[in-house]
Amino acid sequence: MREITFVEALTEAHHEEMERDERVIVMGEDVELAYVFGVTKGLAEKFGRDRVRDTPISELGIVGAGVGAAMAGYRPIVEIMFMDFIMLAMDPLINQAAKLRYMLGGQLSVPLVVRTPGGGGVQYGPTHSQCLEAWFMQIPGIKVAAPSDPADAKGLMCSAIRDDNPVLVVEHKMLYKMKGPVPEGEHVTPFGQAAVKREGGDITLIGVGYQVHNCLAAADELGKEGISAEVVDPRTLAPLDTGTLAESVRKTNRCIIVEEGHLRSGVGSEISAAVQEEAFDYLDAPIGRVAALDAPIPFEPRLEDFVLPNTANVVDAAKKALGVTV
Amino acid sequence: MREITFVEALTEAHHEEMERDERVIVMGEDVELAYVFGVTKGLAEKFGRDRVRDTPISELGIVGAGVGAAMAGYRPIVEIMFMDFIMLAMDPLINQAAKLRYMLGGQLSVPLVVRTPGGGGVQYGPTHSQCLEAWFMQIPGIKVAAPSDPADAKGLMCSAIRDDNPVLVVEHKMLYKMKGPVPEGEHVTPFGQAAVKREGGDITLIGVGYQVHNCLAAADELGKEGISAEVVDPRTLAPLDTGTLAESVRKTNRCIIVEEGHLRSGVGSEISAAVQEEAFDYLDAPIGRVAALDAPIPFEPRLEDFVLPNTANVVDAAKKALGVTV
Amino acid sequence: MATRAKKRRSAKPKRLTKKDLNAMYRNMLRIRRFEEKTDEFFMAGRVKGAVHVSIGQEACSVGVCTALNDEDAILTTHRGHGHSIAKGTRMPEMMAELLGKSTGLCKARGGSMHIADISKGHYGAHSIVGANMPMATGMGLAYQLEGSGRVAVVFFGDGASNQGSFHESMNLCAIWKLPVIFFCENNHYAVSYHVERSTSVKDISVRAQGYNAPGVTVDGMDVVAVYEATAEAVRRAREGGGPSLIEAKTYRFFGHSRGDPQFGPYRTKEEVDEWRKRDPLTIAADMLKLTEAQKKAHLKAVDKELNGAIDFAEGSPEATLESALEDVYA
Amino acid sequence: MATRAKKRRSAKPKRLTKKDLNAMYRNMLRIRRFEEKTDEFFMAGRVKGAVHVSIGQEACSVGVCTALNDEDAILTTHRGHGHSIAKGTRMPEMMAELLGKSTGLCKARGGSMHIADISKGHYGAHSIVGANMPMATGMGLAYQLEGSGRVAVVFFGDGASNQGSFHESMNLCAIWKLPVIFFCENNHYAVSYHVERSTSVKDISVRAQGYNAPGVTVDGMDVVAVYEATAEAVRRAREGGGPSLIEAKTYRFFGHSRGDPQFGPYRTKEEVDEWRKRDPLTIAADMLKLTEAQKKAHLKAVDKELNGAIDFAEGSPEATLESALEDVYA
Ligand SMILES: Cc1ncc(C[n+]2csc(CCOP(=O)(O)OP(=O)(O)O)c2C)c(N)n1
Ligand SMILES: Cc1ncc(C[n+]2csc(CCOP(=O)(O)OP(=O)(O)O)c2C)c(N)n1
Ligand SMILES: [Mg+2]
Ligand SMILES: [Mg+2]
Repeated sequence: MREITFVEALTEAHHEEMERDERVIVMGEDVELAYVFGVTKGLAEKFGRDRVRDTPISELGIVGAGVGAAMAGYRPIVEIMFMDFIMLAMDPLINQAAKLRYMLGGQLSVPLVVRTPGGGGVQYGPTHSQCLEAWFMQIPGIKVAAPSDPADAKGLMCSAIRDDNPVLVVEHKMLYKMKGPVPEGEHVTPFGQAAVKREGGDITLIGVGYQVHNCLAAADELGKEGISAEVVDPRTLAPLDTGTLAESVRKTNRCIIVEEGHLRSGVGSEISAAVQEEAFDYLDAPIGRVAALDAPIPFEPRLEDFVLPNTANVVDAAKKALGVTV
Repeated sequence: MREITFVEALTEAHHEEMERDERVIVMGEDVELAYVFGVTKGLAEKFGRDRVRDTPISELGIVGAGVGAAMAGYRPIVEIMFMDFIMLAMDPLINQAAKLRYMLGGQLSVPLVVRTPGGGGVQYGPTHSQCLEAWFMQIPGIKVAAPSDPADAKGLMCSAIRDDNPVLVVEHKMLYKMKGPVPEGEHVTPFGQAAVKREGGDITLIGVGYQVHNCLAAADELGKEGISAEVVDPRTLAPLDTGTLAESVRKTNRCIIVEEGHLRSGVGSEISAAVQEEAFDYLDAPIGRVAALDAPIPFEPRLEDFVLPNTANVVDAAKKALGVTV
Repeated sequence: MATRAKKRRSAKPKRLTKKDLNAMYRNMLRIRRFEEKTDEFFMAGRVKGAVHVSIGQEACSVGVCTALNDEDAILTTHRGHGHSIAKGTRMPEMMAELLGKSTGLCKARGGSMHIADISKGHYGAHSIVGANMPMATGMGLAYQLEGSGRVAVVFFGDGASNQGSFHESMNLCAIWKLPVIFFCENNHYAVSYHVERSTSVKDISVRAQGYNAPGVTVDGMDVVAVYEATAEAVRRAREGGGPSLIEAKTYRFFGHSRGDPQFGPYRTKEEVDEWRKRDPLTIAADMLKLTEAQKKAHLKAVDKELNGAIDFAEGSPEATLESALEDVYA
Repeated sequence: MATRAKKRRSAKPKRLTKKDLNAMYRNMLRIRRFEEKTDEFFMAGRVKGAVHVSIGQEACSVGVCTALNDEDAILTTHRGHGHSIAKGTRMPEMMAELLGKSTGLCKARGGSMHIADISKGHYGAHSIVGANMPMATGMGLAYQLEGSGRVAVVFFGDGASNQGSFHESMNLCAIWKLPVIFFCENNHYAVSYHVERSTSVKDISVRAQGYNAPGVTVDGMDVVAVYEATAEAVRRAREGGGPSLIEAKTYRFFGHSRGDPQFGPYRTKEEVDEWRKRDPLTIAADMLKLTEAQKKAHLKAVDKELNGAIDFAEGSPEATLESALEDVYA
């Protein structure tokens, strides 16, 4: 299969869906030139500046306008340049987009996609490196996708655009340049289906977004010591496919969850709570969590690396769960 | 001991702390007349409209101004009329207040208190009834208090005001008129210390804020059937006293967590994950969670009651954990 | 839905006839009576939750909506009953919502603060102060893209004009020349906080200058003045001229919401009485030179409709508990 | 800290002497050289993260800060090196921060976008566009309460002027008459987006009218013009007259940040060249009629200071890993 990057996969999803449905429009800061991470490249030339438009720096206004355009029958995709800036747009996303359908008695729906790069690794520091997925998981009415490779990036983005509900797509910055196989032609990945990215029998490593790769690397390491780790990627966090996650744990009897957000009240908290409910009798060790350390993400590379989770952290947590002395 | 209401306890905390430290100031919509829930009653008359001031409807601006005033050495208390509106002020709270000390190399601190009523029960509907505590728990640099009775309301509020860090105090609307004993004179409750609100040996019920009362009522019900439930109140969610929570579970071997936020990625997710880590070998049943059902909070009283957790839900969850047929 | 396909229709505001004015009087009375009833039901504990009546401000609702077509959109606020009725929202289903019935416009989930009737171009009351302005911007964007000539009107208060969303929305509408009308009902208070203390300018309409858009202040008690200003803004919007800001000076005769008396802690009886002299219904009745008999006939017709709506609402079944979990996702 | 205890000092702006102007030239050169070095280090991979240089905009930094006292506060943006240096921020510790050393002003946590030196009244670069305006409002409130006569200046860009925080902050400062100066560096672009497309008014200073505050537009390449406008706003602020909005038309000679060329996709070489003719350093040198020798002397002194700062930074130890977990809480 051809290999393309994560960014190219996302761009392709935009092109195809915009061709498929002329109600799909794109808004965001510097999206015409796709100036920051390149996802919207070529769209303005192809579809015109009516459908692909630069916006002022007004996160609240543009997400709110996305809600309004969706209420009027369009399918807007709003880019938030860094996930951290979504804090300015929580009201339209959570108080409006996620609730309007319900609150207005089902009279309309809000097919809005907000996509945004999250996470660290590029030395952008405390206000440009956060992973806030867990916030959105708690809110009924909005879906959350966190693809970890180019194929899922394309497939989940296409699903998101076709969904009649508000969807948040979180793209980890460190994934953008990663290459991987993506099927040609229409490729739509359904929401709510976790993927086993690698099979194994001794322990389940659940990775969120970019951290899937730390899990895979850890599985390699563990394999060298004769430990067979299964790596599972939930792919969407809301809906969350606890069934597949628990099934893996019922097989391996051990589980480590790896995310890049902060530990307390993170994505891992929910997965841990849900998995122990569904697989309690099968657990041979406490479910472990690996996450960013309890500090904002500093900009200096060594410090940043130290605060963010790494492969060794995952290996250590896995060994602890297996009772192997580290 | 004298009994006063939750609101009176909060008001008293304000009076005492404003007398104690003239850098304490209060800002918010309609705080001069304490027009909505009454917490700031009498403050403007006593301390003047310089220190207690009404603000325009500008949640972002006033929380941001609170951050600035704190940077300049004051100790502002900003009231957000309903917790739901805090979505407009996430940026100053999370990107600024919680990070500034760290991000500027410890050069200053941000002794800001934001207090806000959360939760349902007053038929205000989807955008005036939310419990969003879990969001704030994930962020290093901000503390979260959720008092459940008048004594803790006063004690935690005094602690919050004296704290050199940003603190969010969440006051459940249904608690405001509740009466309870509050010691006379200075009464400061330290953060990070859970309270056992009732002792028991068969199961631990952990309640968040107002839900402590559902836990107490459930304990009464269970008691009638010979089941002895221990009720524990974390009181602050960040820092979270997992030690005391786990200690109780190590004694009772069973645990139910009750909160009013939504289940997925709620406060209960974190408590469940943390407790199973610390008390894994002592658990005789999966940790159960009781929370709002998976929908926004509707305004109509019957529907609202249905979506919010109630005592019967807690009793049922406890019985399930105990293997008692419901 | 071709992008900017159709040519924008230029709509010349129609001159009001006596018949029009009569209809406008009738609509204001419909609002007045509906809200008096709502308040009565609220006091009796039959309407729950947060209820804000707009009594005193009816000329704004009716003046604006008279200048709109059925396909035009409105977005309103926590104080939105008047706008709803003026836009044609079905009264029985609206009353059913207030009484929390299954037949309510929002299926008993949204209540007074979220009345909407999409079939009538009413895109909802929105209870987060200021949140409706970005939404209106997005609707205006959609209307511009579809080239339909439709306009979106967003109602908001003096208090709301200090939200950042006002600024961001006005700027977006101005740079993109979107067909959006910002209609500010300056009733002089945001809960207990007087506009002179909350707002740094005397006339909120002045703020339009910061966006290179027209801004006018009109007498919000005069339904014709409101109509005329709106009709002009609608014409401009349909012609691609972009947004307008209209400020109507008005007054709410009742308290802000539950428990708030008509006068008391933050305003005087004299002030209320003074404004009541300029009751928009009286002003319109005077213009029309309505006789007592004519007024009675209006009242009778309105009450008949209202009683029908109440009967419908009262006769409707309660919402089922399971319905509280529906429509979360499409 | 008595509330409004002290009488506000009325500060008459001083007239600039030749010595002052010479110092201003020197300060602009300090910024220029510091940023050239920063850019060089960035290109060499020695300075990490997001770096935005303000080369071309030095007259804004220096013109404003010359009008301030040591106790006055500034809050700046992602493009804040110039403001920092002009306000007196210690250069060695600033360079150490950029190089990620333990002696850095932010202990290697904040980097270029969060330089602060509270000891010099520099309350931080703030990387969330628009976030510094509400903070400045709060600082102004504190200064008013303590009656100290201090002022807070907040720098922001043309892009930032479209954030809701601008509106809320201007209104708050205006109703409370807070000693805050809103200084907008209109360098015509927000990343790749031209101000004429992003902003609905030609002169951003016009927006002051929406708050009943004075607004002026000045030549941002002329350090004296910037100084004079600021000095007037400072006077007004100290006297209790409230906020001012100053817009300085300026230009960044370099790209927006990493990877962005000086010209290319969104602006032409001709445009850059045109603006470079109005280099603020040249304009100031011309005013001062500096000889080549004098310029060289300035440069030599500045480079000596700069090299000292670099030596300090390079000689400083790296931050320890444990330090990454400190100062999260006070
Ligand atoms: C964001 C937000 N802040 C505060 C409130 C609480 N609140 C509801 S109505 C109101 C006053 C609104 O004043 P104005 O905009 O003048 O409208 P009016 O009530 O006078 O019609 C306030 C503060 C809210 N609903 N939303
Ligand atoms: C809230 C927010 N949105 C977007 C960004 C990304 N961003 C950083 S600088 C910038 C452009 C700012 O333009 P302007 O205010 O004119 O300042 P300039 O860069 O021209 O100095 C943008 C969009 C950000 N940092 N914060
Ligand atoms: Mg009002
Ligand atoms: Mg700019």
